[in-house]
Amino acid sequence: MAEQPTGAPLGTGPRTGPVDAISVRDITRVYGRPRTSLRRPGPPVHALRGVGFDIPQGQRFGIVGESGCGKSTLLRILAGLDRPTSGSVAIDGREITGLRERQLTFVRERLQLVFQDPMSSLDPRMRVGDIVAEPLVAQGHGNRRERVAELLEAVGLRADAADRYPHQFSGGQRQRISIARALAPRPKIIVADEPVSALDVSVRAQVLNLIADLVDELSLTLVFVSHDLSVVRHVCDRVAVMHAGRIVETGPTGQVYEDPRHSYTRRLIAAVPTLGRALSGVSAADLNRE
Amino acid sequence: MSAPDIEATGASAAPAGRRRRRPVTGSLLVGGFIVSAVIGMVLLSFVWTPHDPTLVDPSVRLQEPSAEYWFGTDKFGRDVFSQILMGSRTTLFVGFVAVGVAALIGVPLGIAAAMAPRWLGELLMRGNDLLLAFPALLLAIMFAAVYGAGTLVAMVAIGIASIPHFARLIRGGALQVMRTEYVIAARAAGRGPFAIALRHVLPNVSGLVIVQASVGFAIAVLAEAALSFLGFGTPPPTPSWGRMLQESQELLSIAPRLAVFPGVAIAVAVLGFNLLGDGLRDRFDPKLEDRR
Amino acid sequence: MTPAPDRASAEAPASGQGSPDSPDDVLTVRHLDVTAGGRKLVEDVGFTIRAGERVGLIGESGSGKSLTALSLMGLLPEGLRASGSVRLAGVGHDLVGADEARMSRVRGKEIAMVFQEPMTALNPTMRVGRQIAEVLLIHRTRPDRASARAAAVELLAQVGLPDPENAAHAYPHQFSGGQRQRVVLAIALANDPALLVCDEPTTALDVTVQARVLDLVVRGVRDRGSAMLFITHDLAVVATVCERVMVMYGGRLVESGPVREVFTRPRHRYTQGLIGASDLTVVDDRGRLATIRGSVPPAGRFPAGCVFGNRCDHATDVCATGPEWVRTGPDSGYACFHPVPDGGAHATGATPTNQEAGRG
Amino acid sequence: MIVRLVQRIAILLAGLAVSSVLVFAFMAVLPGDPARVALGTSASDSAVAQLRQEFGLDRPLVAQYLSWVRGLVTFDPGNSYISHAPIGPQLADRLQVTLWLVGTGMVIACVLALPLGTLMAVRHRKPSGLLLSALSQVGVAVPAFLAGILLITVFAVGLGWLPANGWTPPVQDPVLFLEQLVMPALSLGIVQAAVVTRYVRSAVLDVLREDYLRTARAKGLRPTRALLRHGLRNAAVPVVTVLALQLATLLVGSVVIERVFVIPGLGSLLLDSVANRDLIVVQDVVMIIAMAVLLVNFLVDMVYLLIDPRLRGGAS
Amino acid sequence: AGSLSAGKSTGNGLNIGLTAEPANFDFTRTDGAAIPQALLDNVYETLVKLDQSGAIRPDLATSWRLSKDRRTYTFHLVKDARFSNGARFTAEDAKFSIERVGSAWTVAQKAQMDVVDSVRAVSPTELEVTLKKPSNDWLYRMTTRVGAMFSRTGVRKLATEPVGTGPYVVKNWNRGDSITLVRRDGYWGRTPHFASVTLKYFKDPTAMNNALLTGTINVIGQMQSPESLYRFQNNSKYKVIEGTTNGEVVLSLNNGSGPMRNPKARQAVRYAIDHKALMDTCWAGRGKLIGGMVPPTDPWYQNLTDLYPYDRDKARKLLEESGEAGHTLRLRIPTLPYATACGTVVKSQLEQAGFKVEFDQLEFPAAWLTAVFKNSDYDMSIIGHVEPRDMQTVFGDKSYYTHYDNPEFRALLKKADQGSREQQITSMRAAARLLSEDAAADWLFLLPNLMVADEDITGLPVNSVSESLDLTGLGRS
Ligand SMILES: Nc1ncnc2c1ncn2[C@@H]1O[C@H](COP(=O)(O)OP(=O)(O)OP(=O)(O)O)[C@@H](O)[C@H]1O
Ligand SMILES: Nc1ncnc2c1ncn2[C@@H]1O[C@H](COP(=O)(O)OP(=O)(O)OP(=O)(O)O)[C@@H](O)[C@H]1O
Ligand SMILES: [Mg+2]
Ligand SMILES: [Mg+2]
Repeated sequence: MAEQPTGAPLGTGPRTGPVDAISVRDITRVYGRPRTSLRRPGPPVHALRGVGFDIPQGQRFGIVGESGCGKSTLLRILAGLDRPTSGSVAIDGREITGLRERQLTFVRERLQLVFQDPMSSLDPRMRVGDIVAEPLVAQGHGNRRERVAELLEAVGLRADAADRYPHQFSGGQRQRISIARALAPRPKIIVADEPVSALDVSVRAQVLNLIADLVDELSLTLVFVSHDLSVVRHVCDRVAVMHAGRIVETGPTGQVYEDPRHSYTRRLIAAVPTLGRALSGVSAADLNRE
Repeated sequence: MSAPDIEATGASAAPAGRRRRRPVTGSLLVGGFIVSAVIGMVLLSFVWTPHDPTLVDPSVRLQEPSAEYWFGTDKFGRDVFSQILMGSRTTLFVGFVAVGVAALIGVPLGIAAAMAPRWLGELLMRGNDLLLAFPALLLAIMFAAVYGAGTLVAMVAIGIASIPHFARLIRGGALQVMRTEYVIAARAAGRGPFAIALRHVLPNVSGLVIVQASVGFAIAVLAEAALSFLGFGTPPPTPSWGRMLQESQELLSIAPRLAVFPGVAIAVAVLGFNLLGDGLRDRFDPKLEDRR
Repeated sequence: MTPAPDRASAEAPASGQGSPDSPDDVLTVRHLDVTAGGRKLVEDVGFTIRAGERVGLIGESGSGKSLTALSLMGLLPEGLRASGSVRLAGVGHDLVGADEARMSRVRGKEIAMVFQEPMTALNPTMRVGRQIAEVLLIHRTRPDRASARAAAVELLAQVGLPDPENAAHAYPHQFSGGQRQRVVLAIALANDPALLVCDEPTTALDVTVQARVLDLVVRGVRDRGSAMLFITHDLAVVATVCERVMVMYGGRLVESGPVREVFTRPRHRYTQGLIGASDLTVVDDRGRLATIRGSVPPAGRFPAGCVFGNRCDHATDVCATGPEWVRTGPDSGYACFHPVPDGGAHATGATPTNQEAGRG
Repeated sequence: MIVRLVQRIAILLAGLAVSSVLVFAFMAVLPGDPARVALGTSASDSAVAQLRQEFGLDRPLVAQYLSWVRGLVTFDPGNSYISHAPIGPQLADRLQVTLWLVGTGMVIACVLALPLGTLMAVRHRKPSGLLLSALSQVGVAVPAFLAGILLITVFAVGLGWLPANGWTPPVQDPVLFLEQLVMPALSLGIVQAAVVTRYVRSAVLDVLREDYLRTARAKGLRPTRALLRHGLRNAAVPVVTVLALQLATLLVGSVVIERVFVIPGLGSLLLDSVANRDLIVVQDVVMIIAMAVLLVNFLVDMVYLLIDPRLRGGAS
Repeated sequence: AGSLSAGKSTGNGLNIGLTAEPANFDFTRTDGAAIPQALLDNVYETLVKLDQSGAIRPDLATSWRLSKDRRTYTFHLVKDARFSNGARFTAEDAKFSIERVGSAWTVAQKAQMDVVDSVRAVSPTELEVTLKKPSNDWLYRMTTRVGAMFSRTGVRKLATEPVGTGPYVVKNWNRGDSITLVRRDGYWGRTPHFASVTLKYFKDPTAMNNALLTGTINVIGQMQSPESLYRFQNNSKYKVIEGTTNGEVVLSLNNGSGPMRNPKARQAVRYAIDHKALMDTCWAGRGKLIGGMVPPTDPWYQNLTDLYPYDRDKARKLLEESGEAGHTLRLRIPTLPYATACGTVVKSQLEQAGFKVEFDQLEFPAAWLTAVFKNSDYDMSIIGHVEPRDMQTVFGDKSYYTHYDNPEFRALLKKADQGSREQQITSMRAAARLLSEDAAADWLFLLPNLMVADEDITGLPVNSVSESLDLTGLGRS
């Protein structure tokens, strides 16, 4: 951590557009804990400690880090679903911190989420059509049935899937539904929290292809969170490595991967087993060796 | 009618044991049957009873069961079978009032406590737990003292006493629902808290509500019997199984049937609601239950 | 890897279920079926593991890996029944159908298991020291409580928990997931089992923690000379940890062989697809990853014949009948009518007579 | 641990305070003037007014509330409006009777329910388990007073083995005490057993599905031993919860049994006092019950801490 | 049925089962029949006492004399009576007791002493009481609770520690369960047979029956479930006693307001009820049909049942004529066994005669007293008026809850009180008839004195004529 100053935006590359899709300035998020001692208040959890970055329009931005490092917290703040303890977030140049729920409509229209668990991210009691249409209903758009059919087609499902319930679909199909829902209000930014971690490899490839296609076609800005470096490497242009609530390293994916500068990044990359390295004789002990 | 790849991933595409609908169990069948029978009796009592169940006829008092009087008559010469039929109304009414009060207050309370900020939710639940300090019968007796003995009063009291059970259970379920990603997705889609409560939370805790309701029904029927026994329940001459049982006592050794019919009716109805509750519990996700 | 005696024999009807026991074989599984009601969830699985050998079992979710592992332990969930034969060296009876009394003497002593979920596998209300000591006391491998306790602390040190003395006094909830998995591993290794079964022991862990746990597992079994069956869906992990790998799909073994061979020159079309889909570095000209079309059907909805038939690009009518197991080496083989061509090193396809036998 | 204890005590005290206000407020709206009831049918208004003054009913409500609470806190709740006797000893007597009854009933219930419920869970697919299950279902469906009436009819009136009703304090005549305790305690106990059995069953069933039980078996423990050593303690939390809730319900619920068996317990004191508008006694009885329930809840919280180490560290 | 030695009082004890438990021991300030039932004649004594035939006999007064102007009574008192606190009973105590009624009592009965002008203790054994006007009723009232003799030094804690001259003292009160009376030494009169008597209280009639059947009690003082008498009647181990009481079960009508103000409607009610059938169904045919407010044990009793014979058609017609047919009558019943049972029958019979009846139950005593008795918020109710000679109380005061207002009736009562014995009897008869003709209420039946006891218990009174359950005459054969 000593290698990177915290708080300052780490994005250093040339800006591609006049306004960044997402601009994060020095956010912290502290969760209170119930007290365990009579004398002292409960120890606070610093889920984010001075995180900052900018994501230009159209970029595919990856965030990697291990469990509990604050990735989901960060995403919730980006989406205006949680408030930072300090710091600020701007979406398309508009400040969202401190806004009330009602004033966040532009975020809801511009930014949508895709989640990890294909099981719990779809309401089991709603028809797929209603699920996909939910953002449309909430934002008061009309012409829903057609749009739903269009969206389902776009993610490779048949239009009559709208009348079924989520449990009637496989994990990969569910993740497609999730993506269709995210695309419904024609957002410019998609934020995906571990969208393929729960999927089998074969399905993972299908979903990753789909995401890549859609991002290209619709020229979306993508924020992609994963604990799996190789997935991020495949999907993203830039990556930020998070550790214990901080961003310890950021840069173009290839560069971070090939030439990690922070010791944590190095350790992370070393620990990832890959087929190629394994076949060339890298053992479990080697993975563990820092 | 649909794409083969969708067809292929049928009902059990979900990982085993997660949200698999279980088959209809024996309890569900038997419970459902008994409860339908009680409802059937109620409906029947509106169109037909063999005799007027409140008609006192001293000339036919304490008749043994016969073709005319299927279950015999009581000491007032009233037809026992007709009273049992009419009494089912009280039973159902009792359940509806008690469960209705408990659910109408307890369910929104539980959902609100789950969706409110943590401290408020805790406060609501603490207040709710305080209600536990006033057991059903205690409330019923106190209510009867204030508003006079009566089925409605007693059952409102039972209902109020059942609120904490509903609220606790529903809050537990709602908390789990609130933690799911589809709720976060709904928020991100721009849904307000009210819409989320109505469209996501309520449907997903409805299983719990139904289970608790059927158990609440059973409890209410038993409570009505106990209150009638103490003289705080349904006032005469409205037939009620609980009061029939109480009235039968003095004739227990010469006309035990007067106790047997309402006693069995109560037990069977309670059994039915309990079984239904058990069966439904098996069908709905049992893991949603809050473990304090 | 120990050299294997010749296993080619007429009495191996399918899936390469090998020859009679060799002195080196720790585990011999033959014709293992697991059924639920009328549905076959695992069908006709057979393999052997030799002493000190680390064998991987891979396959997508729902392919029957866990059920296979649980039937070795005799711990199938209620309502599921295993049939066939599972024999463990040094145990005088078949593990399939053995009663609880006999199985309880085997479990934890001869054969031990590490489960997937470290968060729930430990009793939350018992100190971890006692939970480890218990397995020693059950099998009387330590004479008394005190020595069992000391051994427990020793084991905690071996799996790399810092401050093992205090750790033994702690409750499971006071540990992180990786630490808990190490406690589970300590329990499994306590009695130096002949066979360690690991069912996705690191799936729930972070990569750095995974690396540490994998290292411990490998060292643990190597130090004890135990054999290991390692279940995972992560091809890279199995390649790192194991010498031999078996690929499972739809409740059947579809291919097996040495890791290098299977992963560099897969024969079964499913194995090929799996390797292709998991390699994120290779994309086609449009930048797309290789995929297997469709998705894994739910249990009982696999096509008759070749279970992979409905997703295979090479499937033909013949795939509606069950493909014969084709042995390609002492430890390798596959079950496919249209295997990936392989420089002609082994015979491809199955002879008609084999097919006849396979349907018996 | 200490924090949790302090928290719980604070909650207990707050609960008691709020309940006392609730109880008092409720009593204040109860119709029926205690003075008029005491003086009866045609007492003159002036006599009634005089008695009201004597009872202190003419003071402002806040003053009445405070003096009531003071009485409670100093364990000297004063004299009854109606019987003019000191309330304290009477409450103590009645509470003692009810505690004997409910306590014995609960013990009977536990002795029956814990093993039976466990057995039902372990054998939940075998005929014996199903049979037990069915029996418990029927048991739950029988009102306790009906069980009492049946017991009396058979064992007292029919066979003459036991007295039909009545109550004798144990110090006065231990044998008679036991004879008279048997049937009421059984009526409560059997029905409670049926209820508790069901909870034990579902708690044990839940535990049986837990991963750590599989771990225990993988260690080489036989299923029964695994359940005993690893399962029961974990199943105890929901069971203890239910026992506490039942205990609370029974404190009042036993009033029906008290009626059937002519036992002067807390419940019948409540009924009598309500009927006589002996408001201060009603208030005290209700408050005692509320206190008992809150106290039991508090104790149960403490028991949780003993059972489940996860709760001890504050948050997890 | 077997019997247990356990509950059976061995030796010289007796257990009696009763229904209503006293709220305390102070009948000077607490209403209700339960306290005098337990204490009068047993703990407290009166100067004069009623015998079974209803005649007034000596008690603490050995004899008495009435002056010519019928206003002054001179009582000669027993010499050697002592209170249970040791104090001697003298004329001063008697004077104190009588005067105290006016000064310290609060219950309604205190009015019965209003007629006393002055009391004088002539000597320790001679007492002179002067009335404001002649009153036949006064001497009779001296046999009831207002005539009870208190010690000048023993009235501080009447509610908990009664002090009287009677043969028994209260030894123990196990509230909610029983009161134990024990015989005391040094009683001036004849020593009663039982050394100790326990009055056990049962809310539930069936429980009381079971208690007798299993030997927990020896006597059922008041049978509340006559239907179950069959359990004892053909059993040689028990004796059943059936007599009369002062308890008229009255279907009270609100003469003051509502539809029952209309005499025709009231008459219609009386015609509509088949009293025989009613008594048969709700009280197992036990009791007596009297048709008026006077029980057979009073000297001016007459059978008035034929004034309004059961005639449903006539009832229907009268109801039509009255113009009240459209009204719904509120029948508000206290939660008492006989009232509930009778209410059920009354409702059914009235409805068959074309009435609209709405039935509701009020918790007794509190709710009923407030709603019906105090606020007169009712049209009809059913209550047993168990006080002796209560025609005057119930119907002689128009502000009473029946709101019966008839000057002619009041004049007759006055005449009866002040006249000679013959005048008293004729006037009372006339008054009772007038009341019944007016249909001021309907008298459903007279509660029977139903007692069941172990076969060897003797001395049980056939008729219950006084307020007390007199234990002094009981014995065991
Ligand atoms: N509501 C909350 N209250 C208290 N602490 C919280 C809360 N949410 C998250 N935390 C803590 O904040 C830290 C970051 O959590 P977060 O969920 O953002 O991690 P993550 O990187 O998404 O992890 P994972 O990969 O496991 O999802 C964790 O230590 C977590 O325990
Ligand atoms: N108790 C059970 N009853 C019925 N079917 C079951 C049961 N347990 C598992 N199955 C089914 O058996 C099949 C194989 O399950 P198994 O758990 O062995 O798969 P797996 O390969 O271990 O998958 P994963 O990678 O998800 O653990 C699945 O389709 C599952 O639905
Ligand atoms: Mg996360
Ligand atoms: Mg598995």
